[in-house]
Amino acid sequence: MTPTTSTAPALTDPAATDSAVQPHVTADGRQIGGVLMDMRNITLRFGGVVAIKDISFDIREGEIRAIIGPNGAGKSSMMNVMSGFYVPQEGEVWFRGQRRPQMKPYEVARLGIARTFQNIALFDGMSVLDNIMTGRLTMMKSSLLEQALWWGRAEREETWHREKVEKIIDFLEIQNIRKTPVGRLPYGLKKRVELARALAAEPKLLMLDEPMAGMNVEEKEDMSRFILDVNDEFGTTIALIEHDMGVVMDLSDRVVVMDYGRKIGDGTPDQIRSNQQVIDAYLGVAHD
Amino acid sequence: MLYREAGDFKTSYREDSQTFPLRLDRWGYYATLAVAFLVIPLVINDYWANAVLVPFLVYSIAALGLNILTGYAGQVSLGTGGFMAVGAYATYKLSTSFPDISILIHILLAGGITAVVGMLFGLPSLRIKGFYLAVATLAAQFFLVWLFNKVPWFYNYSASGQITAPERTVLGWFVTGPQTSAPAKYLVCLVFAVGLAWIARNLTRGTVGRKWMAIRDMDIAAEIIGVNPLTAKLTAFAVSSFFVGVAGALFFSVYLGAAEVGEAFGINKSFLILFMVIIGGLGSIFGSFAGAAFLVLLPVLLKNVLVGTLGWPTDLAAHIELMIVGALIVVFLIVEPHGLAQLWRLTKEKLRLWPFPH
Amino acid sequence: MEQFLYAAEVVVNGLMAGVMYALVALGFVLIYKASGVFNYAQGVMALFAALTLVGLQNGQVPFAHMINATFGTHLDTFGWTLPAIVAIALTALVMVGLAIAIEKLVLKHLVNQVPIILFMATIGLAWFLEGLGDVMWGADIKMLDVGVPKGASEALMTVTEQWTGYGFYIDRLDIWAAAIAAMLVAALMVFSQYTKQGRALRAVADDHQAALSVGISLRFIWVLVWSIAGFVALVAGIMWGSKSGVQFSLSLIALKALPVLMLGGFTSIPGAIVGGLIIGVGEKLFEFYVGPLVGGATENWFAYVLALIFLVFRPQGLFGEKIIERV
Amino acid sequence: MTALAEPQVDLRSIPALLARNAARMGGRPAYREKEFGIWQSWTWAQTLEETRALAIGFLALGLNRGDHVALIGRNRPAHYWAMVAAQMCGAVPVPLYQDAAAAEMSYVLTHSGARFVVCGDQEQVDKVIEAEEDDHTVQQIIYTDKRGMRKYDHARMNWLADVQAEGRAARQRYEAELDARIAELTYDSTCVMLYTSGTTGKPKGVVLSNRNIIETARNSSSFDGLRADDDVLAYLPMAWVGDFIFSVGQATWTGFCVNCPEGPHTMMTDLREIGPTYFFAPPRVFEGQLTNVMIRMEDAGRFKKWLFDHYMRLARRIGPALLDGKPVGLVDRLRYGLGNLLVYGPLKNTLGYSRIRVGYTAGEAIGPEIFDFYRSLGINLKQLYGQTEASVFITQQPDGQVRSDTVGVPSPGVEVRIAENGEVYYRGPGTFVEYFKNADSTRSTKDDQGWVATGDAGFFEPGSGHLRIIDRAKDVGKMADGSLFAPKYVENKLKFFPNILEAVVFGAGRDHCTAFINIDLTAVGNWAERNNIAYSSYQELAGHPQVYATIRKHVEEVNASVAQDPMLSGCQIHRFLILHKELDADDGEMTRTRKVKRGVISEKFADLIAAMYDGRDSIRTETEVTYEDGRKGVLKATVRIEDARTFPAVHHKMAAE
Repeated sequence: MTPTTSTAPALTDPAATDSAVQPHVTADGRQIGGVLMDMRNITLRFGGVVAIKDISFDIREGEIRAIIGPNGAGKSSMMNVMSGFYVPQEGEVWFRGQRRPQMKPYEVARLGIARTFQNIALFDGMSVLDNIMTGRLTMMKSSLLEQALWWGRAEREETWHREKVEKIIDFLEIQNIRKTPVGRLPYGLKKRVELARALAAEPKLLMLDEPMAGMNVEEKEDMSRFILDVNDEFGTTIALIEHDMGVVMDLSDRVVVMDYGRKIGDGTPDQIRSNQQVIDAYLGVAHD
Repeated sequence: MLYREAGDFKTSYREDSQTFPLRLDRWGYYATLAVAFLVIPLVINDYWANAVLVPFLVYSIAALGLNILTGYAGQVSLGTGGFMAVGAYATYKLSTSFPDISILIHILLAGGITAVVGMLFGLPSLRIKGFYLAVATLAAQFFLVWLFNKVPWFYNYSASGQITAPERTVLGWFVTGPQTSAPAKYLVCLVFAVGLAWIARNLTRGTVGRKWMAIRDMDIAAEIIGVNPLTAKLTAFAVSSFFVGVAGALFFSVYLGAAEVGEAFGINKSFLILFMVIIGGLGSIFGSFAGAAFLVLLPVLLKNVLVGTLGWPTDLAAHIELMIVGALIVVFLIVEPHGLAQLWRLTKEKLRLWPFPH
Repeated sequence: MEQFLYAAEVVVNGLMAGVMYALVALGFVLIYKASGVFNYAQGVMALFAALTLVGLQNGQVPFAHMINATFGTHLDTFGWTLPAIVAIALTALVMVGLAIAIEKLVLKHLVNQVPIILFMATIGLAWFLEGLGDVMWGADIKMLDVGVPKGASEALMTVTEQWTGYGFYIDRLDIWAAAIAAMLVAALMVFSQYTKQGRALRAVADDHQAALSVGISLRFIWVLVWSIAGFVALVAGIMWGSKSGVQFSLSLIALKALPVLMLGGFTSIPGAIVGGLIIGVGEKLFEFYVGPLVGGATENWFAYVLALIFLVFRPQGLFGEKIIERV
Repeated sequence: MTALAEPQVDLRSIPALLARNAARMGGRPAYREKEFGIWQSWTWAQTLEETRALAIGFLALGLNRGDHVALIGRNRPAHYWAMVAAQMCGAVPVPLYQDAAAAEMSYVLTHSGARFVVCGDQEQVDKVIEAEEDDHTVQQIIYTDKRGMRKYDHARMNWLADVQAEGRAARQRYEAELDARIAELTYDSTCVMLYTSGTTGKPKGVVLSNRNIIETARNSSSFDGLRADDDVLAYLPMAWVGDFIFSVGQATWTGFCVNCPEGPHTMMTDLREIGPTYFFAPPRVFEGQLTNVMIRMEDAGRFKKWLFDHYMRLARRIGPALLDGKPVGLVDRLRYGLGNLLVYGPLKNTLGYSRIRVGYTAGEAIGPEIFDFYRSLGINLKQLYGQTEASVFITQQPDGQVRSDTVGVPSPGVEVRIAENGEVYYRGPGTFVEYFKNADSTRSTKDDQGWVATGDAGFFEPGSGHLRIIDRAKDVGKMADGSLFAPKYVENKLKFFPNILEAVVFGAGRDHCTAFINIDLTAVGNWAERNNIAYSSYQELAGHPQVYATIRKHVEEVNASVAQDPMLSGCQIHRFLILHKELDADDGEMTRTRKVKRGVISEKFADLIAAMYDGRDSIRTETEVTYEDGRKGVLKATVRIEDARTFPAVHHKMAAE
């Protein structure tokens, strides 16, 4: 699987320049590029309820960006805005230097944004392999007729994408469950398959919604390793939501902290650790 | 027990993703085809053709169509009968208007026309789901039946309001009309059944198939990973209707020869085909055939027992049949919601593990 | 003026028919709310009830047809007849028995199956009951008379005559039906509002898990609603039966009730009623105005197409809860 | 094929053979590897191209004549190519054991002075870097699996695929050079150097010439009629001489296909998919599978069980006879045929043995009933006797003369003689050239007529003329009363019982024999489960009285059978104990090939041995153990010692059981 090419952000985009972090190379030699996605003054309401209140932050090429906050802080809503599933009442979403108009979720996917879901959203009726193959649907070009006769592009395409997918299967070490129906898999593996499906799309931006929710320590370690490897091997930009602070701090380059729909902190893990508001927020919620 | 998989390994993705990965299955498949094409035509007689084989093949095609829509794309339809009617009347109009063009082409065209109609009635599926959709498809059922009933143009203003298949030949053999021989009927249907089954397999194994199943299993997730629900669902309706249309065309022109829309393509036809799909197994091509076979053979069997052996009046037998079929549906749903196909899968697994239990 | 009056008459008759639809639709709604089952068999239950009622009234020998066929006997009736009220009571009991049987034999084994599977099961059930009814009581068309008055109501005719100069023709049966249906609805409302079972029923409808956790027996609820639905079916059966004879077509009113539900929303009792009325009036008017132009019999599909078009714009129906999709 | 069987003058080296295969049967599959879900395949032509590309890459990296190229990794086509590529460059491939401890590895790297190392993956690379920290002999590290290698300093590191790419790019520049070097290779230039795990002392580098490998490959291939359409599964350590002979020697000679599994954990499924026609496995693999079969059949329904037992009985009766082509009644043949349909066929299929034409086991004695089980299924399983210094083959069993208690007749071209002290000597085309940088031990092992001492004691069975190995020559000692003491012989008899994993017998210079026993945790554990006996550890299970009872029964059976053999009847076991820990290579108690190191054990457990002879019936002891993660710990235990019944020596010679 080829590393996703990091295209430079359009210079027309002011946010690219006045942002907190400039393009740089991290300690372990990863390229952090310009702004990939920029959320500007997002506000989202459900009827009267305000889920997100005027939040702005950006995500840079090649970084691991975490959005954390206690349960009900509006993290998932934010992710749904980013993936175009919810349309904010106010604010703009800039992606790769252009303002993203309101689009259907499947159009957003074609922009190169893939995601996993907090409560697993795999296709239970299909095998692991087929599930991951669905990740590449947007790239399949063969016509209905060609498919009907399984001729020409249809077959070539199938093989070509299978090769790509097998690389991912190998990468995530799920070879032995390749043909198993996902319905039969244990929770931890399902999460991994979902990650594989998202990876298969070779996304510019990979969004992970609570990738470690409900995992035991061992599974969490595996998942963290995979997330780092993905970012490292493919240079994929990753945005992830977690409410468990510990894991995130080791993983991410920069962290946004949300609470009650507001942004209460934004910066490197160290900055966040020393941020009084954040500490309060986390002490505030006993159950976390 | 019968399987010998050692040494049956795959060196390319093509081999790995073929329809019958196991050598034995492959042989079984070819053997079946050989018998179907080479042996049966020689031994078939009118009774077997009309009572068993031809209806079996035609219903298989219809079941395939509905299975694509319901089993693969997860869109329940109760309009199958109506769509079959479209196929039937389309062939009738075409073959009577353009007598010199081969009936086979007419049948295919009929399928195409049905596909268009199907897409039309599929449009609501974008807004409405589940039962709402199921019930909505009833609209198609009733409207279409009513249409073919009330608009004389469709039945060429014939007094009886019936449509009668004109006599047509293929390669000099009669395939429609009273002079058609049993082998001819059988072979025409067989060719269509096998061809369409092959197409169904190709579609369901590939891109569009995955889109359908994604929509079926979790439509929201499907949309977020880039599946356009509109095209996915409409293709499902189109393809499904095409199959059903062809089935309707054959049902009328080859099997019945003459048809009155009300009783040939009524709501019960829709249910019958739905039952075939359920008993056979949702989302399985083999299941479509199995289900069709089951529900074609059962009445024949019952008739022979109740009427033939017990000598009961046919209407009583018919009612008993209703009860039995109804009961069977319930039993099946309770015992094995995934139908005959699933049972077949399980036995196969057992055979592969033999002599070990697991 | 004339034209308008005709129309008015049509509307009134439509309303009457609508009430009937609503009656059947009620059965659906009850079961759907309480057990999430879309009971396609509702219509056949009405047919079955009507057949049983007639059978009991005329003292028919059940399964006579079959017995005769097997043993060459010539059984027909016991020779006695039952007063309507007794027959109705017995039939009601039969329907309760049926409800219990269905719960025991079918629903119990299908708990937490996906809705569509349950739906299919009820279709199977429908076929079974239809067959059973025919085998038990014979398939011939029967007259049903439990003393509900029939024929045009002169009173109304004269009254309207005096007021508008045109006598409305309205069948008294329809009026009765409307009245009874109205009462039934009221009764159901009261039942679900003020009785313990009724509240339990609503609780289940709102949230199965919660209901279970507070110790409401789901199975009891099922038997309950299916019995009620059976009773509703009986009433509907009586009405339609006395109107147009007891025959297979009676089971088709179930199909007629479906668009009503789509219109009203599967989960709303008032919805069912309003939907019923709309459909009733709508199809009568459509037939009245458009029917002649297209060869008539538009009732066969008008309801569906109406509902279909309506749904495209309001997928959850008139009174159904709004669907909010989450990820 | 016959054309290939004849020796060719110009076929003086493996590279030459490879070239010939590419020319003669370029289209045939040469290597397969299960990767990315399918069996990736390479024809001989492709193999040649890949190998040459790699070789040129090596040249580009500055590989010189006579250099050593160490190789650490699982069986992969690329690794076999690397070895041949090294030869092409006039260098010497040195495959090492993957699981070798860092100390072992650094010794070997230094001793061989390897300048190039080919590693399987990151893990191996780390190992190498650690191993050669002190003295930097290694100048190039080449890795096959790219995963996780991005962060490493690539000053002296390359991805194998890149090396090949480089090679393809540099064709113009180096092709001539490469061909020149290949041409230089003679029948006597070194083909490979293999380090013997060494039962005692430091590993020794056995130098094998092209002559050794090719002659042996040719003889053994014709002995078993191996063909180009055979399939072999390459899963045994590449450092082991057997793997080199099978997967390189015989493969390039006959041109059959070498199949590499996806990894150790998928070995069994891959075996089943490929269904090799030519198969080698050490006894413990067959043992493991048999145990596995029995365990799985435990859960089978009554009917299946009956069917299985019934037909296995039949098979044991006539299966071997059928295999050896002995006359069998028609009825029995039919019944066997039916059994084949119902049981044997499916069973072989699930094990992956459906297609086996020739199967070998060696390295340890194999239990008769295990051996017969496979034979009776119709699998042509045979035994051979060999060692690294002989390029494997010393003796082997011809078809039709197969028995569990002999190792067959001398391999073609090999002479075998028994010295008066009973030690087995051999001489033949496969006899090794020398031990690398170790003239003394070369001299001490191989005399100037080329006779090599095997270090094993044995005798030719009168009549059949088959060789029977009784024990290591140096272990064959005298007891106090001067009678013959052959511990291995007894230990093997003990180990034939599924419950017993390892056994160590003592008695040299004593007046009677005693034994340490290691129980087989799978077998005994399974038994414990079925009789719901709870246990938390090996130690606890080992100490269980019922276990002791079973083991005693086994020991006494062995005594009974030993008593049959007048020469060895003195070796009956009077007292035994079940060890409180499993003997383990990590604790230096066994070799990597699971041969017990007597010396180490007898000093490590001196207290226990003493106890067995001073009549105590239990002893408290402490043992140092090494855990998987390398930490050391101390194991405390009280070990019980029990007596076993012995039998009077029988004085008429019985046919071997």
